[in-house]
Amino acid sequence: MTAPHDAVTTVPSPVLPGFVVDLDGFNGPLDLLLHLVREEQIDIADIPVARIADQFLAAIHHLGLNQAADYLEMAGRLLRLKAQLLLPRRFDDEGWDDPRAELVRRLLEYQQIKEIAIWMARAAERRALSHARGWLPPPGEAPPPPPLELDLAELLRAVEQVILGIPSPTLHSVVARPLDVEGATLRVEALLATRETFDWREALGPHPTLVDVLSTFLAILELAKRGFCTVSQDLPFAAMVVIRELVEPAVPVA
Amino acid sequence: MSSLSPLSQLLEAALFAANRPLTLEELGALDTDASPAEVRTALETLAEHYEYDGHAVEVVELAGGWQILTRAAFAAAVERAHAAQRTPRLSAATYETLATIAYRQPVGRAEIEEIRGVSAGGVLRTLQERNLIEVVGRGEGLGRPLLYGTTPLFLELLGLNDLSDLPRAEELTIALQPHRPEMAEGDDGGALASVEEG
Amino acid sequence: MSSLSPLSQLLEAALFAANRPLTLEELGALDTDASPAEVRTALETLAEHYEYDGHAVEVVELAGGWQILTRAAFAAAVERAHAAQRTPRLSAATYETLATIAYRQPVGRAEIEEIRGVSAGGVLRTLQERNLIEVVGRGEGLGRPLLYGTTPLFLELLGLNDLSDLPRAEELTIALQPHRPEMAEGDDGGALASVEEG
Repeated sequence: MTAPHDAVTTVPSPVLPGFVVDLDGFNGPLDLLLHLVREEQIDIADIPVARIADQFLAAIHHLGLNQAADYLEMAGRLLRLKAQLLLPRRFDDEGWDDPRAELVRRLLEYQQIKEIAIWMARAAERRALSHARGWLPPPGEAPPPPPLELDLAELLRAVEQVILGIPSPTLHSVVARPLDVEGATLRVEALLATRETFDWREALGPHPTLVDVLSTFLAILELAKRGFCTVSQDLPFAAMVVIRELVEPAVPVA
Repeated sequence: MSSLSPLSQLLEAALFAANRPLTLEELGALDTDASPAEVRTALETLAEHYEYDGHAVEVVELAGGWQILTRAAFAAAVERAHAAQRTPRLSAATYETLATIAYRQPVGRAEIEEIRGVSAGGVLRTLQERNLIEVVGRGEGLGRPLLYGTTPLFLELLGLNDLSDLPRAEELTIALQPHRPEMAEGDDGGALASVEEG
Repeated sequence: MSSLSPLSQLLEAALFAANRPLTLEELGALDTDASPAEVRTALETLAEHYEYDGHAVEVVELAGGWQILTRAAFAAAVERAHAAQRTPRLSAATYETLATIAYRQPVGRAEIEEIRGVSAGGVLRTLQERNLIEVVGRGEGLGRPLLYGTTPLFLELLGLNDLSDLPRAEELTIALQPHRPEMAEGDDGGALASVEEG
């Protein structure tokens, strides 16, 4: 394990004079901010926010990053911080919380992550120098593994476990039962044959399911469209009444 | 026996790391100063080293070139131990993943993990090794993920004729909760509601 | 040096037949009569054999298991002969995400993004596909977010035996300002503590 001290100093510095920096050189707004702080030789615990905020804005403008949400969010934070620091405060204000504290904490934390990342990259590079066994001969005549036991009841219990484990109603798809419009049409037609008018719910059959309701509704609409019946409602949201239409020429018109 | 020569070491490293048998020509590229005869001698020295010390592997020349192989006697022992390690029963986690695939197939790893809330890589490998699931295609979207489905062996072990013999999703809640028969009266909404409770 | 014991031979055969580290448990299954201590001793004897004979491969303890690998000194030769390719390097952004997960696990996407200051969706998917991280559970709170942790393959990638081989927080240099070390040390504690809690 190498001492990580040299790690930080050898961070590839993508910086050219001014703000001309390598576009790919930054892994996010914290990285850019950290770079500016380092570049300006600023004490991280006492960041001149106004100056750094202006530089940050100029930098993202220059880098064409002023459309990137991550960078814009940081720019917004910095400007808010800048405004906060412009507010007057009393000299004897001992309970003053430095509004920069959060930013400082995040920068230090991020710097630490960066350092670990560099350490990891080096470790991986060392490891990559050793090669694992490459060619594996095809397995020989191994005895067959013991026969597998699979149990339907256990599988179904597992299904329930899975369903219970789903945190939110993400499982919307229930196996669809096909609508039985044809059967519903037969029921409605049977009623129309004997009754001049009836409540549509009578055509639902015993113990109607949602599928039955939808099927019957569609059947009635289809029959109405074909002119076999009309549908009326006495009041808004009242139950539909189905009324037989006399379309058959055989039926005598009074 | 003396230590391995630098050339023998080079050959050993290459033979070990290569994903295929290496020809004399390829091995010769390791040290362009060495003649084919020297390479062959170094290979034979390497083979002797493995022989002399009673190693479980040997350096052999086969049709395709040179390779390091596990000696047959030990290969069988390794295979046997590997097979014995497999238990005839699946773990609960494996069952749950299998259930997810059975009902959602074709289904990708990401969706399985989203549903189960845990990583599925190892379990998927196990299920594939046991020939209970197989890759049935690739999904749309980023990286075109592999999609999994159940195999004929899965049906065979459960004694099912085809997948439609699995209880339907809306029957399942009923089947799993026989003490709540009123659920059966409800329509699809019943199954849906119980899912949403979860 | 004496010949290898039958147990060492079995272990050697198994390690040669695998291209990943094998755990002590897996190796123990080769000879159920051998105690874990005996297995470990046999592994160490095997490692000594390879050391003593000047082999180009070595027996190493890695990622919670044992594996035979070529020695680093022969990397260039192996690659020159195109016997094997070096694993492609990961990007800095990828390592930063890995570092965050390694030190904070189990950790959700939101926290990773907060620490790195950028969105992490793409990198997380890539790391999952490469099996370097995995979903290890669900967090509390809205939507019960997926929590990520590192895999054994992550340890393999870095050549570590376990997570404790990662640099400890106090080994890191936090100082941004070399000319004001006392400042850095003070702040060090805070930031480090937060990592250690994770």
